[in-house]
Amino acid sequence: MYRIGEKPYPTKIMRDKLYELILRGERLDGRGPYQYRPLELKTAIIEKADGSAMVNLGGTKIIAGVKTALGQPYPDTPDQANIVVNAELLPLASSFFEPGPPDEKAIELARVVDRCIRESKMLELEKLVYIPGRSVLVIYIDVYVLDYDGNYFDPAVLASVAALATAKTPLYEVKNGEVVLNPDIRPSLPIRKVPVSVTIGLLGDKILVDPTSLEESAIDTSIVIGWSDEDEMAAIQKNLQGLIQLSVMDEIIRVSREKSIELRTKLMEAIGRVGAPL
Amino acid sequence: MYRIGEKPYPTKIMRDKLYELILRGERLDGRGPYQYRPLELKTAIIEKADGSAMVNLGGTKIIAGVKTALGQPYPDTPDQANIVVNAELLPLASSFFEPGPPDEKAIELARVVDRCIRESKMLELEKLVYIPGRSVLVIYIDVYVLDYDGNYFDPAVLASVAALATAKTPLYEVKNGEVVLNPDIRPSLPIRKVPVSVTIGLLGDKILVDPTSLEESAIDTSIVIGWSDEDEMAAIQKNLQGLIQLSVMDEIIRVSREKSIELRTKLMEAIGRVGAPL
Amino acid sequence: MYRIGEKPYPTKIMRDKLYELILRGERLDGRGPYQYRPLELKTAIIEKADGSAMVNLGGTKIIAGVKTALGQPYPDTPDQANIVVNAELLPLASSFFEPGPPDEKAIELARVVDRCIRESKMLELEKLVYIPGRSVLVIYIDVYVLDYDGNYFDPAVLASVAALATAKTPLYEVKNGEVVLNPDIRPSLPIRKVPVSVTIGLLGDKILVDPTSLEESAIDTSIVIGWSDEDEMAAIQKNLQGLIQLSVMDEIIRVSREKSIELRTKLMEAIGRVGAPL
Amino acid sequence: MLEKVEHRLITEDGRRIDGRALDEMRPVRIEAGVLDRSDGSAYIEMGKTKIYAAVYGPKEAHPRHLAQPHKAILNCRYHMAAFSVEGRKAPGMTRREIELSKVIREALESIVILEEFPRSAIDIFIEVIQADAGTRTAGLTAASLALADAGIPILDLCAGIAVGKVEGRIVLDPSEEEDKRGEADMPVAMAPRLGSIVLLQLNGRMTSSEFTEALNLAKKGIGVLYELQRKALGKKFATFTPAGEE
Amino acid sequence: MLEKVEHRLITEDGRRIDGRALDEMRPVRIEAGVLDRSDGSAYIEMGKTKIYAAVYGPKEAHPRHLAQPHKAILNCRYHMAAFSVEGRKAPGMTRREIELSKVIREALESIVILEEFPRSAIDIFIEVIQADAGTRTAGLTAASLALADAGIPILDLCAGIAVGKVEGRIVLDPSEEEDKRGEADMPVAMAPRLGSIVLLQLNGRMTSSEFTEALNLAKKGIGVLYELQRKALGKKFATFTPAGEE
Amino acid sequence: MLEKVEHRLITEDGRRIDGRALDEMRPVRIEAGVLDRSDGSAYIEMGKTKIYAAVYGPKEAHPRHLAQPHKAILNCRYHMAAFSVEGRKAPGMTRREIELSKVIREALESIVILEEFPRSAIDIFIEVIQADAGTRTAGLTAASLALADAGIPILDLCAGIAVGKVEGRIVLDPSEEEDKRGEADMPVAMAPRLGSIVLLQLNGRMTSSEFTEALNLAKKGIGVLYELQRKALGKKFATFTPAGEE
Repeated sequence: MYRIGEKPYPTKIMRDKLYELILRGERLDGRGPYQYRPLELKTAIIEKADGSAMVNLGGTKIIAGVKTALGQPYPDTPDQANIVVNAELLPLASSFFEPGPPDEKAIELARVVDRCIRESKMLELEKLVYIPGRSVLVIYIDVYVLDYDGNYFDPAVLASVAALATAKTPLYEVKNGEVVLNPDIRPSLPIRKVPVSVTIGLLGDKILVDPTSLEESAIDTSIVIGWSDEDEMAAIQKNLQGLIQLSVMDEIIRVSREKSIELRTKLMEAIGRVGAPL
Repeated sequence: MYRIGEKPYPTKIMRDKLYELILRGERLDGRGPYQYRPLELKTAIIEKADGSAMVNLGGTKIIAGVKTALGQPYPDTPDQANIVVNAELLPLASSFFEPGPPDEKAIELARVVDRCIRESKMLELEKLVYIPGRSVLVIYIDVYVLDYDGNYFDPAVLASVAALATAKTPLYEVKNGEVVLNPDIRPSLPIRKVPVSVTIGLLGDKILVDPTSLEESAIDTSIVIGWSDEDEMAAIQKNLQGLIQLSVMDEIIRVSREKSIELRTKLMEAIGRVGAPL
Repeated sequence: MYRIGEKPYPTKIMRDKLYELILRGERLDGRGPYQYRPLELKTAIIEKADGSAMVNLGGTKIIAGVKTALGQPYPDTPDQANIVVNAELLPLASSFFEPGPPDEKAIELARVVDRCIRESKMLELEKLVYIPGRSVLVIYIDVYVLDYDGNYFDPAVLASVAALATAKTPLYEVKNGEVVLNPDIRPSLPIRKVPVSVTIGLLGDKILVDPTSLEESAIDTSIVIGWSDEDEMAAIQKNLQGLIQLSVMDEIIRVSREKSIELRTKLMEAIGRVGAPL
Repeated sequence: MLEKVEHRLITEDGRRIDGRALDEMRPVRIEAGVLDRSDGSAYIEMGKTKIYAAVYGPKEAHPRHLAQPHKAILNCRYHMAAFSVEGRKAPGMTRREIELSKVIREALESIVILEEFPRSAIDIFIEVIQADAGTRTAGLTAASLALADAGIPILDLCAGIAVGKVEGRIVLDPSEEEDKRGEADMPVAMAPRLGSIVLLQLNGRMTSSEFTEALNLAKKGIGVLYELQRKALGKKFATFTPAGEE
Repeated sequence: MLEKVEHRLITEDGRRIDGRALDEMRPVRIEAGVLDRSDGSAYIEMGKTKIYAAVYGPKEAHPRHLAQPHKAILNCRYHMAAFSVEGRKAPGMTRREIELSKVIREALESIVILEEFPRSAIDIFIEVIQADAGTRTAGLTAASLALADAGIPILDLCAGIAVGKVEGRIVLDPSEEEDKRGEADMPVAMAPRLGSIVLLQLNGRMTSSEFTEALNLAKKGIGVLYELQRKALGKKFATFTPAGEE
Repeated sequence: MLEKVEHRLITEDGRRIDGRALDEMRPVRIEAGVLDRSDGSAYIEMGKTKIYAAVYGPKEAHPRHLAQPHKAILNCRYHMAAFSVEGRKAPGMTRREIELSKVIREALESIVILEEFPRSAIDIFIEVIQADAGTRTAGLTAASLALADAGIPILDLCAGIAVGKVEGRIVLDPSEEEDKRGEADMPVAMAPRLGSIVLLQLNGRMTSSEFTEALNLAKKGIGVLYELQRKALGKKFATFTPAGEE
């Protein structure tokens, strides 16, 4: 049930090798334990989308696109716009991914991205309501993994947030009780926060930020932490089997906070919001 | 096509053993040929459902829940409430059941339960119409087999009927052409009949009521008979491959009628309707 | 991905045999290279359909039925009736066909039939609009392959076109802004063209019209050409793997045009429209 | 909503809407060997109900883990064409079609000598191209004939027909309108030589005595169909015309 | 649309709507060995949350290509009954159920000694018959007990509970209303003897210090559940009643 | 409903809306080796159409019963991103995507020397991230390059382009608007060195002589693309800029 494309068996030898390195503060690709791979971020690459972004994090390449449409709100949030996140691990991206409807990993990815955006209150969803309970903006975020070398969570969040933050969406207005399109303006979405996520691998009590695909196959477990801003987490997801020693949790939180600040700074630069008030 | 989870091959040896016993009026678990296993029935176990019941028949455990909602009637019955029956053979219940959408056995079970309820005219469906052709009550009956030791038909009907007979449903009223909820009262459903079904296994011309899982694997075939009341059948379903000798049919009908009266009495007691007019 | 029921490997020996024959202008079943198998066409065989036709082309038997209903037009064609074509390669028809939802071959067949009808402008779809953008006729064409001995494209188009051309559909009228059924008349559909398709197999630079199942397994490739009338093509579909030498294209077009005239004449006779203006 | 004044289904002199007597079945045509690609096939018409059946096999069971070491498995698909009914049936198998596939398969499993073909599969496809009441029993009748046409060893042919209860009377081979507006519909199929029932369902209310009457009436109809099947096997087709129409 | 005046979730003297203290969990009942057909099973009630769990295996992995040469694979399905929630959940697995199946499976993979059963599969089924907050952690708690009941070698039992942030306060085992209206919900599961976390999720906002407080509170609750699991294994069931209700 | 006054698609001096001559294709960029995980890959831009293609294999065919004893099987999936089109394409394969996957696969099967890899499978994935006309032919062009980039033996590269009939004129590489409002759209792909067509479809009306003209025009465009493919293989990317834009 729901375990298509399982990760290969974490070999004991590779685990030992990695652990030995990490004890010396080293990694296979020359990075330090707390160091991210090179990050590239480009926005507005899909003219037909309202917003889009392509992120390369080392050898992992992810594209996200934002489209909007008019729709009905969910019954329990009549006064909020809807967010719909879909993620696909394209078979293009890795021999471990198979064609077909999203498997449990793709669904988890979509739901973690969704949580980072929704729980951080990134968007002022209440501003995108035209007729409460009846007509709101529906924001579709579609995330595709095009090339996969480990850690799809962080670049998926980066690409989604960048696509949202740079989107130009249709403007709807209420006229005589009807919702009509104003074709003259395409405003930005109302942004409140800029969430980012930080993925941390664990080898015993050792931390290893932004694991590669090879590292993922050997680490004990991993955890993704989404940060709304410098001080507040918005989402956590332990993923992969394996134990996290309680004694390491403080360090995990500390490191993830630090790295989230670093990522957010890069993201703000890339979307041209350096120092700009949100 | 549609034969997921097939029953194991009925071994010849087990069949001979059972037949030998039944000739002496005996069965493996000490019951007589026409004897049901112990029956337990508990209602109102799911507070979030309008009605619910758990039935244990020997080692077979089934839960049924009733939910209602407003909906449109079917085009060919504009003046009747809708019944929707769904049944699932949970993989929890037996190593012969597999996860996934209902297979042919689960669909058959749902449709037999549906027929027992619908064809017996158990519910006064015409009283649950708010605006003919446009707005009626939709009654969902969901049946789950939690533990399976043979004969899911009879306990599924018992649980469904008990859940319906003890349900407290929202009251809708028509005000100025609109259907509105009256939050003050939760009435019972209008009940006309109390159908029960009786499952009979056959070994040649020998009858064997309420077969266990082990017996099911060895009998020649089986038949389910639903009774609306003491005198009228509402549904029949021969199920499992195998022949029924024409000469045994009268006895099958006679026995099933007798057992149906016994089951109905137990059911009425359990739902607190002993002697009460329906 | 989408390759259920793949055709068996084209054996080299059979290919050589066929090629040798075709060089002499011969085929296994005694036909000439440009000769169709015997064609039978019967209409109005399904009383519950608005139109229907059964076509036997040699050993290939196909039934098509037409049903109509009121519906909404597609957003990009608010002033046209809808056509919906569905085709199924029934497992009844060949051991190469499997039960289940339409596979890529059935979908291709449906889409080629659709294109022949739609792109030839066979039907005056703009005459079947009741309220532009809101209410139009929806025409369902369902095609079933019942027995399969090669070339399902041409008899599927013949059966579909015959079913449409002989259909008697409900008459809807607009009264006070409402679309209502006029139960007194069942008019024919407004027909403009009578498209037919011609399937051509290729062995190197040799042409072989209307291939059988056995021939299909040995030819290099094949092509289907739909003709709106004597002078205009409406659809082409190269299908099956393999190369078409550019130098043969002129001959393919010439032969297909000639055969299309022949097929159309037979079709017109069968549907009783000989010489009648459309 | 219009007031519906529904006509009676049975006249005072015991005739049905379509003129049949209570114990009279519709015209039948049965034909064997109608589809070339299959190993065996049959076509049946009962009134406007029109059905093809085809048999493939015995052949290797696939996927392998479904194979049984000591017998063949039998697969059966009962399917209706989209245009076979009033309105349009959506493509894909409905829950009704899945249930009927099961009961028809179980009926046929009762007559096929599966032990003759260990590790094999026999596929049976029933295609309803027009549905006008009695399709499961007519489909089973055709499938049984297709099995015989395929030369697969069977204990007996089986044939089926529905009986109904309409305005308090038991009738043979109910029409679609009788089925819809009647009190009960009971499809029955038997292997006559074996004196056995292979398929039995009831939708609707009947007393024990009505059931007995209905079963006897079904037996009568099945006898007629059984003879037609046997004739069709020899000369490839056979027809039944109700007395009144001869 | 009516103006909704929402009541406070926590009173001034630090009590919750249902009368519990902030660090108090709901009444619990845990039972092992409740389903006969399975190799191991358990039932849990936490407030109105009611869940069955069953374990089948170790058995041959199927389909074969999923088998691992050096260890068992573990399958897990977390599923909710249609009637388990407000409204009616449509049949079929939702995206939420698929995600929770994954995180629960990964949690259990952390404690089962999979290497003991090469080429095998262990199936775990969790059936939520009523959902009233905390179902994933309660389901995991029951599943862990079912594994032990099945005699499958595990490093430790694991138990889980949610902690929440409600009106700025960290609370144990949030109710459904607290979950919906609160600021954060954090399901946590631990293998206490191993001093390790096996499941951790957060939905909602928390600072680092709130997180630490929440994790400690979860640890306390998990300790109670762990003891109940151990008792249930011996005498087949165990209950916890909050102090105020004793 | 507003009266739509639609502008002409071709001006009196034979220019198209986007300024191109009738026989002029849009700017093209082709790049090989763009995705690291795959065995071969390519990226193509034709106007705003943007497509990735990747090849995995040859590798063991899976599931096994699909394997062919004497050759490799080739799988192909043509898929569009949800945001690639106007509006939003629902996730999942549409009937159109399934058909195009088939015709593209059949085109590629014509050039790959499948007999070199018995019992193997080669997977080709085409991902349209923006669709602005001509996606099937551009996708095929990229896929063919990806196969070469993967070092898989092919008889020839193949390249494809659409030709259209617009306001009575035959045009090369129609834009989306020309495709929608024109009379015909004809995707063509060839293996130039083999002098052969590998893909050919027509949607819309054309006479024999128009067809011949269209085919010749396609051949011209394909020649340009073929050269770009060959260059890209060497230096990893190549571009074409229409004369007017240089």
